[in-house]
Amino acid sequence: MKITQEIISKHGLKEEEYQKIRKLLKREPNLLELGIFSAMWNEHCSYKSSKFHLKNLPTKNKYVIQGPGENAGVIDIGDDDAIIFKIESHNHPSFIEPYQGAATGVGGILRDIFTMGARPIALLNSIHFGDPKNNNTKNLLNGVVSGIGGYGNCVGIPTVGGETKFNSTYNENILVNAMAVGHAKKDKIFYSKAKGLGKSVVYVGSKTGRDGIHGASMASAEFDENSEEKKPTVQVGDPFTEKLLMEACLELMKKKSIIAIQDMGAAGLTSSSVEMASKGGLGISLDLEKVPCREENMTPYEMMLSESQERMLIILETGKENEAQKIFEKWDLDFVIIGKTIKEKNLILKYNKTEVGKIPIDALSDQAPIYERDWKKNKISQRKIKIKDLNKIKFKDAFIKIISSSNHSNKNWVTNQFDQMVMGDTLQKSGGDSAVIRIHKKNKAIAITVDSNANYCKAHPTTGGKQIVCESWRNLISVGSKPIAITNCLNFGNPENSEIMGQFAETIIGMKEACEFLNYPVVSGNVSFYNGTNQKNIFPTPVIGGVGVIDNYNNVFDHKLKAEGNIILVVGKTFGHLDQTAFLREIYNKIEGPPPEINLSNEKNNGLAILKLAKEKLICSIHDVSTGGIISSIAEMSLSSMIGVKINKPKKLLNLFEYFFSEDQGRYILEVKPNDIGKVKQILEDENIHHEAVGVAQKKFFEVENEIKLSVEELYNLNNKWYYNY
Amino acid sequence: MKLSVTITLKKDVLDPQGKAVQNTLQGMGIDNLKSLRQGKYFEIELNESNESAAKKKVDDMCKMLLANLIIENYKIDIVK
Amino acid sequence: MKLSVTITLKKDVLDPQGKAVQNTLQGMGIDNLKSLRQGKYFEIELNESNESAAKKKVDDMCKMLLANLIIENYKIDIVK
Amino acid sequence: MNSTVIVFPGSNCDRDIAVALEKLNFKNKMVWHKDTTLPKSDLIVIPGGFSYGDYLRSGAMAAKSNILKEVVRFANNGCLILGVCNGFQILIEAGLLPGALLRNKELKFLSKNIFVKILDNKNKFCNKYKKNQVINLNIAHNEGNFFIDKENLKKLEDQNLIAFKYCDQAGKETENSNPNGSIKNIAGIFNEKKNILGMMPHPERMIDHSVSNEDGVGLFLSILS
Ligand SMILES: Nc1ncnc2c1ncn2[C@@H]1O[C@H](COP(=O)(O)OP(=O)(O)O)[C@@H](O)[C@H]1O
Ligand SMILES: [Mg+2]
Repeated sequence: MKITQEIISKHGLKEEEYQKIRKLLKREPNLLELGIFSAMWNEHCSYKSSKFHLKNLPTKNKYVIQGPGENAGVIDIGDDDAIIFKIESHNHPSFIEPYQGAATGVGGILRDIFTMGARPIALLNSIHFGDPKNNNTKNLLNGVVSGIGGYGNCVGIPTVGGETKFNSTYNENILVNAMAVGHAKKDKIFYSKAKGLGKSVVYVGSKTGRDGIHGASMASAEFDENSEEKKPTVQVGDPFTEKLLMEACLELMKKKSIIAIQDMGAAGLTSSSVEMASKGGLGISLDLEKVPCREENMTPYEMMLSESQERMLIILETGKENEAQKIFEKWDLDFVIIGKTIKEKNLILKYNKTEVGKIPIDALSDQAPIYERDWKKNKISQRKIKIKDLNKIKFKDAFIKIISSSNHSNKNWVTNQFDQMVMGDTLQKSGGDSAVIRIHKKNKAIAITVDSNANYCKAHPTTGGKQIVCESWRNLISVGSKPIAITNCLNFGNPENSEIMGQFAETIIGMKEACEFLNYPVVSGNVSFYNGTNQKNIFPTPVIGGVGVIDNYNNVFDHKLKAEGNIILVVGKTFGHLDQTAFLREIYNKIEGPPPEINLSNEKNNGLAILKLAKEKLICSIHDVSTGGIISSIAEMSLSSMIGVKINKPKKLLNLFEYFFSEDQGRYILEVKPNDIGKVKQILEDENIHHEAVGVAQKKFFEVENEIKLSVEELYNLNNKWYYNY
Repeated sequence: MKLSVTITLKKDVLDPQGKAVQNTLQGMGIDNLKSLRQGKYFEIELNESNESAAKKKVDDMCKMLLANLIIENYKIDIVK
Repeated sequence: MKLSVTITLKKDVLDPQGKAVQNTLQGMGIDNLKSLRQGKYFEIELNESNESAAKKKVDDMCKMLLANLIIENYKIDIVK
Repeated sequence: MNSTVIVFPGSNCDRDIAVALEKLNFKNKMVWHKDTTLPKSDLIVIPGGFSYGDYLRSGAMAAKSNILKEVVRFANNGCLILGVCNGFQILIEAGLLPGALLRNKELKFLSKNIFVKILDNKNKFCNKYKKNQVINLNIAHNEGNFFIDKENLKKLEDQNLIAFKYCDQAGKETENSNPNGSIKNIAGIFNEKKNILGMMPHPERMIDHSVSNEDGVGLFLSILS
């Protein structure tokens, strides 16, 4: 078939890119080769627009065993234990078919984890939908939530945390990010680097069908009116097979027979074989007629580009084939040797003994284009909104409106669809600041959280980038854990637009600064561009997945109030920053102005002081202050325990609204026993940390002096009804 | 009037259920089974005596809710 | 030979799925809907050219696995 | 006491139940579904999960496995059989317990802590609980909506074969406290000889204070006594 202009553009390649392919091959590619280039050079696999910026992120501290560049990041949590984790997006497929899109997103991230030898121990997600009033939001919400649950529940990994947000910026492009966390022995980690010549390349798992052919390209193409046509490429997940594949792989990993292993994710057989060969500095030859196929008459093109799920590629030590095959037979899975490693650094594809494609590995990986795209600096808005310029509203009404809004309502409707307890080590489920998972049969635990704030990032990407890293850090501190490292999923619009590229570049600048200051490096991640329709791009939405360590699981903290009479303390200074807050959005529908500033040294100082107080057991519960301000945080503490609080008006100059609804950063709420308050204050003063007592836990009523008096039950109902009435 | 809707997966769409059922049946000794695909079936009773109006109504239901047109096909019949 | 199996819930067995679907459709404004029951559908290809042998085979499959005879009925047809 | 946990492809609470059994000093063995014989056992547990992906009908395919024939043989000899969640579904599909487990009334997977009431404590599984005691257990299922025809329901009631009913914290069997729409709030039942118990809630998830509570311990202690 002659490669025409139309075929080239259908493959999402630019003319210059095609010319580069011709140069690298020193000839015209055939259709199969063109398809392979398009898959590998695609934004999703090549990171061609993001690499230039990503390399600036810090990726090391003394705990990091493996940073970015492998299927997932690995950290050392002491003894012989390692934690392996990563987050990934499945935005476009989920918009087209919410159940299957979300389900296969979970499946994909699980494979990234167990490919490396880890047993997955927790799943989290970050899901963003359009305005609830938007036509298909409800349908998307239903589908995505049940898809996430459907997959994770079946495989038997607890889904323990995440975030669910609504914002009209996602009306035509929802976000579905899934994070998986696994546990492995430090000396039993598996990588994707091939080694040795003439080794068997083995295909295991499900059969290959015509699923998602061009899915990798789809994931990076903007939606337009024609996206309807791309629909049949939707992949269907099979969590049952995933469970079998996981058990079979983990069983094989106990033997000494795997040289390299790689899941077939985006661009399936193509990217997995190229990646292993490229890392190993060798070539791979495949006999495509051996690929287990689900449908009749599948072509080499379809086999190489299929994105059928639940498949893996393994390079085995010579002589271990039989032993390995037995394991996969036990689990009723296909096991086929489809090729071998070779010395010449090419990807050689044969079909019934005829060579149908031959591409230098380098051309697909190292030689893939990298773009330093133009980017524009974002201006920070100087306008600050003053409370006196706003229409008057009753304090109580504002509070109730926020606490019962879609974004601040209790998420039980969502999390009750997830099995949170399977595996028996969930110490803290979703609902708190971080999920806490015990390391099986050990004393230690890990804390995990997923965070984003698109509104802040839109208002000023650098500050937003810093803010989410800090928020993640704070959430880990709030359960008493020591933050170790993060993974990130960068959801942005069209990178060919210099404003969007500016958002991306500056977000990274902000993240880098915060990560470095907090010694909180990035060990894995994913970039998702082209989120938006035609010229309408989503707000920049970086999502951070953070992991912390707790040495003794008896020292885990949560945000449930423990006893009446305890003192409620705000730690960190309140300046009254109202721009970009939930208050202005929910009550006045205002979304302009700068985001709250980040002071990294206060952030660190406050966090470390809290950890010190926690260690000395001077506090009963902890909660960080985030969207909705102090009042929302205290209300959440009350709601999770059904213990009331009596809050005093601030004595200082601040306006009531500014004091309670502002979203100044670096703040925490502590619950302290009256007996301990002296010691707590002393420690905070020694560290020069601002703090003030705002109230006392009490029976039954949530109360703000002269402003609000609600029984905790009423509060609970207000906070719980949104999803059920939607 | 009573109608039925039969929903089947489009060609080439993976059918994990059908696959598992097929494997189990084969494991139970059914040998000449070539393929098995699973679908859904609905029986719908309408207060509507006009056949084409009823079919139209059910067609609406399929598009609105019953079928996932991205991966499924459907067929409407009158039940006698 | 290709056969189909349609499985329906017995009359007195509760159909939570059908009920929920019916409620949703009514909530979406479908008004003259009297009842809706959900069932299953299978399309089975056999290496068997004799019609009655094929039917017998599929009947075995239904009894062995496909249908739960305590709560379900089934019907076998030849697909042309 | 010797216990055996049967593992099907797709079982995923097998490790959890093994942890519980070992914690309470059972001598436990895991048996893969393709095995044809069972070790010496006083208790056989069919754990929760998604055997065969819960495809077709939950439990249907596991119920047809060879190992189930062995389980039936052991059951007939008086061995105690406990089916939890998917295990309950399998026991029903295998005909060892009556009724059917349909989709939850809201058609959603439901995972939460619920209350159940012990209806009968004169049996091998519940003798460490008080009659009408209310305990807090966790459920996590898609098809737990117990259904049975009138005649057989009457039999369950007359012969005192209902083990647990969903209720509120005070022990009232209300509609609100019935999470999945089960007929008469039924959460678990016995066979006539009361050596087989099937239940939707997970007792093995309630044996460790740092994770949840210890309301499930009584069940294992009852079996031991
Ligand atoms: N935002 C990011 N920050 C750090 N590392 C990243 C980021 N995005 C991608 N990476 C890393 O780049 C590599 C390739 O990512 P990806 O193509 O998503 O891997 P996979 O094919 O396993 O899904 C991975 O090691 C990933 O961790
Ligand atoms: Mg990967």
